[in-house]
Amino acid sequence: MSQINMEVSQKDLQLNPNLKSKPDTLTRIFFQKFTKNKLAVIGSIVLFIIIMSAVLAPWIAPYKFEDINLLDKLKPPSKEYWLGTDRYGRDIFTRLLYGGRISLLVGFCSVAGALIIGVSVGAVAGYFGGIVDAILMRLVDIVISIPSIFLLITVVTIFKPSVANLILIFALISWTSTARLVRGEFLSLRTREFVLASKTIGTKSYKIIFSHILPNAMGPIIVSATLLVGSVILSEAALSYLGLGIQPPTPSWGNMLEDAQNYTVMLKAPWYPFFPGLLILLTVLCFNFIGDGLRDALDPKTIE
Amino acid sequence: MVSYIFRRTLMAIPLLLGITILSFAIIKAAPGGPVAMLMDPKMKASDREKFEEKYGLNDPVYVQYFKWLGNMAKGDFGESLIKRGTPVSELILNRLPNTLLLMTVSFLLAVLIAIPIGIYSAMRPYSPLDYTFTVGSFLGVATPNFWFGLILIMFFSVTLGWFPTGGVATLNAPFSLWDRIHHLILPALVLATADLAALTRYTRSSMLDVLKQDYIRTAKSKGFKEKKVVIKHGIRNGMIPIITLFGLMLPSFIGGAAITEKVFAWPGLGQLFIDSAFQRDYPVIMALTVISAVFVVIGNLLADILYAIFDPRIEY
Amino acid sequence: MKKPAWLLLSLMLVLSMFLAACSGGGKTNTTESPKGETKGTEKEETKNEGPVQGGDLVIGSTGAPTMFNPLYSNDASSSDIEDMIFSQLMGSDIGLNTVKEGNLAETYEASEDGLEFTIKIVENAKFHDGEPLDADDVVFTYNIPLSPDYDGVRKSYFENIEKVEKIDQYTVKFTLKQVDAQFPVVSLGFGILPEHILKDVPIADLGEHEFNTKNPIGSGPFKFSEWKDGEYVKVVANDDYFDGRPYLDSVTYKLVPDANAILAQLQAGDIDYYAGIPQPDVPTVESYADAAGLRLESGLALSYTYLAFNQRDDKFKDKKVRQAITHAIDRKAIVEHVMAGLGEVAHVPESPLSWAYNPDVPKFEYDVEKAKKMLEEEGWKPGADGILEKDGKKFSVEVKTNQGNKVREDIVVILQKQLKEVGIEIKPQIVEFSSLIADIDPGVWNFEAIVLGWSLGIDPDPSGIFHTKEIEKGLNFTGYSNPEIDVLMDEQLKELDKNKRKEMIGKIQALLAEDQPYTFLYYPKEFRAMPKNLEGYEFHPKAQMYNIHKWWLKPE
Amino acid sequence: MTALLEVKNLKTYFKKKKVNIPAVDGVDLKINKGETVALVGESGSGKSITSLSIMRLIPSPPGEIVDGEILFDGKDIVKLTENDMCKIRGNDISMIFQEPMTSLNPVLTIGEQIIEVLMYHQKMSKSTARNRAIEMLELVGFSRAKALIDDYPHRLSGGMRQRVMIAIAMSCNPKLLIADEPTTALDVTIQAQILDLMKDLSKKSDTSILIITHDLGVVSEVADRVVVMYCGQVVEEASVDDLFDEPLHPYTTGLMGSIPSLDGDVERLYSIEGTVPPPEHFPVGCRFAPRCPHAFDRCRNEDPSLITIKGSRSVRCFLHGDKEATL
Amino acid sequence: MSVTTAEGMNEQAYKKESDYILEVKDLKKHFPIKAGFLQKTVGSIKAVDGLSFNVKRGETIGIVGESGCGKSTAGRTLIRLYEPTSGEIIFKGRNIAKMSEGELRRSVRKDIQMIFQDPYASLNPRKTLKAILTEPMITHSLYRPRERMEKLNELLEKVGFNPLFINRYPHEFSGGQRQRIGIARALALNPDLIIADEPVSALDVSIQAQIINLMEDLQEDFRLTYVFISHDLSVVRHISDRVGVMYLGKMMEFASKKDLYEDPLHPYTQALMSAVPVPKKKGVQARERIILKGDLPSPANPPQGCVFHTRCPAATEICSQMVPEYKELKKDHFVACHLY
Repeated sequence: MSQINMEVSQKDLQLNPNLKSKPDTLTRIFFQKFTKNKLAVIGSIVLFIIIMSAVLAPWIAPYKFEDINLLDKLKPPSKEYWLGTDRYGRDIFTRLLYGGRISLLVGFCSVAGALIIGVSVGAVAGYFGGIVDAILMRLVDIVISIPSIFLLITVVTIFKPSVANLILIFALISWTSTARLVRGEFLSLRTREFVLASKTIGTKSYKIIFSHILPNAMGPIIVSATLLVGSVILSEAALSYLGLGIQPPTPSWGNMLEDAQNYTVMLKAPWYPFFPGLLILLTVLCFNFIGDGLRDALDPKTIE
Repeated sequence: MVSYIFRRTLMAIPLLLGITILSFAIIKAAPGGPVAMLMDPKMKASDREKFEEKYGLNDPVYVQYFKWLGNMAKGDFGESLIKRGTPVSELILNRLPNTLLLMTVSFLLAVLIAIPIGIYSAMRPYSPLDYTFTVGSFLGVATPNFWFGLILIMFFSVTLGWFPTGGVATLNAPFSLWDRIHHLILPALVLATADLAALTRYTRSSMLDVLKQDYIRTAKSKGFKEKKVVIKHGIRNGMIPIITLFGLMLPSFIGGAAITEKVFAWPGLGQLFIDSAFQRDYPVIMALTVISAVFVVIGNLLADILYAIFDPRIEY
Repeated sequence: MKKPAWLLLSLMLVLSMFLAACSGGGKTNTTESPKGETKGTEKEETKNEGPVQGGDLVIGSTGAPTMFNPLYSNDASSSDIEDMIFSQLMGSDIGLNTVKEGNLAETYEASEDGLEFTIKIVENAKFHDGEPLDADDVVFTYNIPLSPDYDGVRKSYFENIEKVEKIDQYTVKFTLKQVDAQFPVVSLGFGILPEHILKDVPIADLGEHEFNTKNPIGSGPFKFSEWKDGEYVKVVANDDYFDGRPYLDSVTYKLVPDANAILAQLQAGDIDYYAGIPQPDVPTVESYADAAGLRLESGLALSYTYLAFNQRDDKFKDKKVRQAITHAIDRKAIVEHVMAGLGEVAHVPESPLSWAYNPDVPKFEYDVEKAKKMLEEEGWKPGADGILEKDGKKFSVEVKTNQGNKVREDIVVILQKQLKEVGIEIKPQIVEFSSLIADIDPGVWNFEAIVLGWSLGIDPDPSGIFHTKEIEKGLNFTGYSNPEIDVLMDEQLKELDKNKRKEMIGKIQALLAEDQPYTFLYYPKEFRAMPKNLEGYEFHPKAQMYNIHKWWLKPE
Repeated sequence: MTALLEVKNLKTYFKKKKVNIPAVDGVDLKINKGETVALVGESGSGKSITSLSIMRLIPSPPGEIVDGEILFDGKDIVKLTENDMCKIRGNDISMIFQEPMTSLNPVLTIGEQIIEVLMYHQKMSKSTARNRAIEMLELVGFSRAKALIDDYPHRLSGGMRQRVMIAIAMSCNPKLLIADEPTTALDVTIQAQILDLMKDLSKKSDTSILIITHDLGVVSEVADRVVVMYCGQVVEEASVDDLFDEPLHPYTTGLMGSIPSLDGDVERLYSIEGTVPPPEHFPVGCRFAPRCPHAFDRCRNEDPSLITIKGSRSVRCFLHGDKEATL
Repeated sequence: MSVTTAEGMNEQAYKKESDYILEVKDLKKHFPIKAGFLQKTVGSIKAVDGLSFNVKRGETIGIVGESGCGKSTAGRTLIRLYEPTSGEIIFKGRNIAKMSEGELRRSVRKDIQMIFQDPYASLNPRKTLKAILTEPMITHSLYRPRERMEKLNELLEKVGFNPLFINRYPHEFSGGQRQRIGIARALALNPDLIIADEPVSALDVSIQAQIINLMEDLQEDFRLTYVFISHDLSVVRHISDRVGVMYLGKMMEFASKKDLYEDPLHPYTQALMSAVPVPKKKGVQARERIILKGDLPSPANPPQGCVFHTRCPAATEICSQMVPEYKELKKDHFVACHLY
């Protein structure tokens, strides 16, 4: 049987020369397109290194992040302290590794939370439309219209700034853009012919949402998520500036940068702010580049 | 058009109500109150109660809200609880011009830099300069304001002495336009860098889209040179999606500059917002959220009007 | 069709420029005449060493004032400016003694029983509008907080006053309800308000009256000139000041909310005088002071920083445990590393500057072994993870402090490190100020331990914080109670003999030190940066503007 | 008759991952003055790329004319500078496109879009140009041209927009009008209007037309001569009568057989097997061979060349080629 | 299996129930236009405005019309993708116009399927062929899992597609191949009626013929009934048994293929036919062409009276005032025109 099939396939291949001999899986197309974007590839590699070193912090770090060595305050980078020390003589390299854990954890988890809220709200609004849509979108408008700095300050005050609460807070504040995006995608996808085809088959609504619409809306959702991770990391830094970020002595890139935003430090130890700043920049940059790459790679239009 | 604006304004009322309810609920849920600021070892609880009673802070929250709403409907934002006796409207009006000036200038700065860059990037995508602009604009977005601001002050103001360290104008000097501009440059620059990236990216992708359109091909087939094609046929079409972004940026007009304002001692509404939130100066906070919401409404309206101006297909 | 879009944008810009220009323009109208230079004088080219008139001094502040009425305002910035605008009956000197010199009181007499005070005021004092200041103004001022309609925050300062009477045009008599040793210090230090302006204002409305913000009129060395919210407050010399015209022509109180930016402004010369330099930054300021034309004056500040324990918590009920914790804390190291060495270790809730300071109290010096032993005696044994345990409960403490105070955050971090040595786990919690205050509110008491500071009054009475009666409604938020001390505290307030009172307060201090309701951490040293050529300056630990009318800028 | 445009061995390649994709691979084409030539083929045959190559509007970097000449009025367009080409585009050669809905700039009035060409190429003043634009609009059949000139394109239907496109294209009296599928997006009744208009205008102004279409009906309606393309090559060229009488290339025959007739019934449509291969997968030998029912070994190995037969027509096929070639 | 012609079916089924598999009676679909203050409904786009026709089992009904005439809306309303505004859709004796979605799913969905115009948009780009083709079977719990694969292979063979490709994604195939997949999906449930909405208009000429031939073959094999919607008069003529001509949401003329094409009665039908350019044939005189003035009026604001009168070369006074009756002029030849 396989022989017959092969024969037919030969002919098919000849008649349809654009058919490749091996089937293209979505993953492979994804990688082909993604790897075309050099910045995205570089971004992924750098981000991978950053994530791995954060994950492996306890094994890589030469010191403990809370180890204070008051005799070695604000030392410049040296053999002993690769990236120098902070105001308590703590090793900056170590704190960066651990800080990455917190910053990335907060970034990822908040965005995951924001996605859960945003996708649910957006999907319901976009798929069902009408009055449900109107009400949900007004809610989104309301949350968007209140200045985020005010929301951050007051909500942090209410919940107290622990890591878990910060994640909750960022999720509560940043779901709106996802909701709008998902709604838009749903609005346009629900009239697409393959969705209509599924309806004529008699497929139920929830199945259409999860099996047909959502997978096709994933591209923009993931892209916006990558951008959101960067902005959450920056928001955490801003909160730290207001003294409401991650609680010391637990390091985060944001509170390290805030700690370094000090006249004395900036005059006498300019390398200190440089490193957390660089990592925030790199991470945000990587996420943005990856987002760009994902946009192209996940766009169903470009698959076709 | 007029009826459209009227309708939109009416439709904004539920939005405004929603915003005030949510803000009121949040700020009341935050522990502490304005009197906490007035802590004094000699102060007695009874004194505090008197104060709270006077300002109705012991009423149930919904009563406070409706009282506030009633006054606001009459155009009365009340008086500050911290700067007692100062009408909230006065506090805000004092600072509104500063905020508007800073935000408008930084916004224009961002627009003036971002749009040409975005257009260039779209015309020569994936060129070395395009990559440079991309990395450069993200650099701006990934640098926290508070840190960038201080760096600029230390370098340009303290070390080089090129710019003032902060404030809106030189103390005790007569008004001079140059002096005001001089004070504006650094904070506007800090704020603009944050918006720059988003604007550049949007312009780029929007222009990329436009340049693929059929009418661009038509314009080329008319024999126009690339520059003329892009300028005359591309830009106006490319700006249409950017207007949405303008609309989205407007909510940040009030609160968005808070940190930059603080670093540059710029007496704007953002700082007032943060201070009031920390001090639980409820009337000020509520007035600012209302103003911010009004800004959003006006911003969206303005965006709609701009849409109509840029895009003749849209009629109201 | 394209034009309107750009027109609209440019219109917006022009409009906002115009609005801003208007507010700027307003400024030029109210400023007397532009004084070009901040330093130096032009008028008198005298070569002798005597004081010289002229100049504007720019004082920096991170806090913004709220209003200028001493009976209602309650923040440091407001009182800085009130100190310049208003004059008061009595004040304190740099040795913290209550004095009448330089103030409105010309003579000051107390009756035998200590219930009546007769004060004669100077006859040449005038308000800034030219009206003379007399007994009517004093009586008027003191009757405000005595009124039941008064809704300000200062009522308790006047609670003990029975009545205030005018004896003659320049003499007033205060009658007290009971003997009060701190009366002259606490109650007579308030600025006198002008009766002729405010007499018709209902007292219930006084807190909101525009006198407080738009047009405060006092009799102090400087006249209110202009307040630009969020920017600066400007005062100009009062030529008719009863103690002589100030040498400075004007003082500009400039607001720079960011603590780091203010140091940059100081270095750039945009600020001449700043009293709030964080101790860790003092070496930095010192390093650029010379180049920026600055000098630093320093002295102990009238305050102390502490670690307070919630004594409703089982862990802290026992004073042995509290003592052990103090033993475990290396306060010298904290001063050394957090404060750049600029402070002194504290043992009692009173400044060494005070006449009532008792250096001879029980001290719990840094001794980890002793701390461990004491804790073990109390039943705290190290668990598997090295953290002490008792009855299955870990010795884990959440230590709160307020957001926005870097030094306190640093202390918590170091405390965590130090207390870990004895097996106590510290969980830092940095809380926004308003909500921290709500946490220590009577009835709430939502904290285990807390790092804060108390700013001290000139009078050494400690009862506001440690008296049992202050638990329910006052500031004894730790719930500390010692009947023996309560009695002593009540008695010392009635003791008019300063030496006897000093002895009683000293005893209280010793008992408090023994009980350790707080771990008293340190007394900070305060540094004030000012122009090198500022003369006539005296360091007063409580008032940064002390005798400002005597300050003058020496021509270079 | 003199040739207005002569395309010789035009090769337009697209570079994709360093591979050259021969979208147009050696096309020869000739258009005489006043003549209407139809370029026929399915999607992927390279007909649009050919027309864009003539306009020098191939998106470059990826696209590039790698070989051949395009002689227009004796000048080789391929060698012109971009500046000189700008003077020809829209003036001597103009073009209309398939999608009238998107080919007009939505934010400019119809008038502006006509006037700008006149001001640019004919150096007219704004008011003269405006008058001329009104004339042009009247010429393409708008009765209320004066009102229409200040309208925006979105107010017009597809047919009206295509007429505006024609007005723009004809405003400078071009020598050659390239119409790329001008009626494909239009309804039949509208298509009839547009085809009539084009015929009419070319007669009046002696403009040569290169019409690109896949619709053989349209071809027979307007063209004098037909060029059939397949896979980037010309496979057959003939006068319109000859072609419909006796298509020579198996592809042309197949194409004609595939179209259901409006007049008569056939039980079953003829259908060509398979699909047009994309340019990166053009087969060796005759490019139609894999789909050709008459293909023999030679077709699969050897590339047939375009040869002239019967004097006026040519075909690229071994079935016809050899007899004539040996002559 | 023998070829069952429409007539043959007709005779057999006549005695039993109704010989029509589908009867459409005065079907209307109006889309509301919202405008003004508070977004009230101020009018409606009368996309389909009183459509009546019937479909016999086994035949192919062609529906032609220019873009915007409502033919696609009609198709989607028939299959209840749009809620009909009014009218009846009687499918196998039951009115499905007002049926609940649940009941539709249980009893009707399986029997009516649709083939869409755009072979690119009608297949979910993120699903393999296997997933696309088994979805209908899974939804209706048809066959056991193993049988599904067999059925699937059978289906693919029927549409001329190599079953080897079932694990590939739609983007790997050309338009013609995708349209085959779309057809296979529609067949997966063994439907009685297939509504084909412009199934070949997005395809190249040579592919178009392949698909038309395939559809004809499948009709025989599966005893299918087609409603074939297209703007292409030649294609409709080729495939249909009876043809309806729509204009602005209304049926202008409805007749057997022969009647309609050889003797079109309605002026619109005549104009439409004359406008189609046809390849020249030797000796055949070019037909006289009727060029219609202007464009299609907006369906939101259709002309009074006969909707075609604004463009009709034969329009008279009455046409602008009265809506012409849709009447059976000859046997099975319906027309809505005042001329008759």
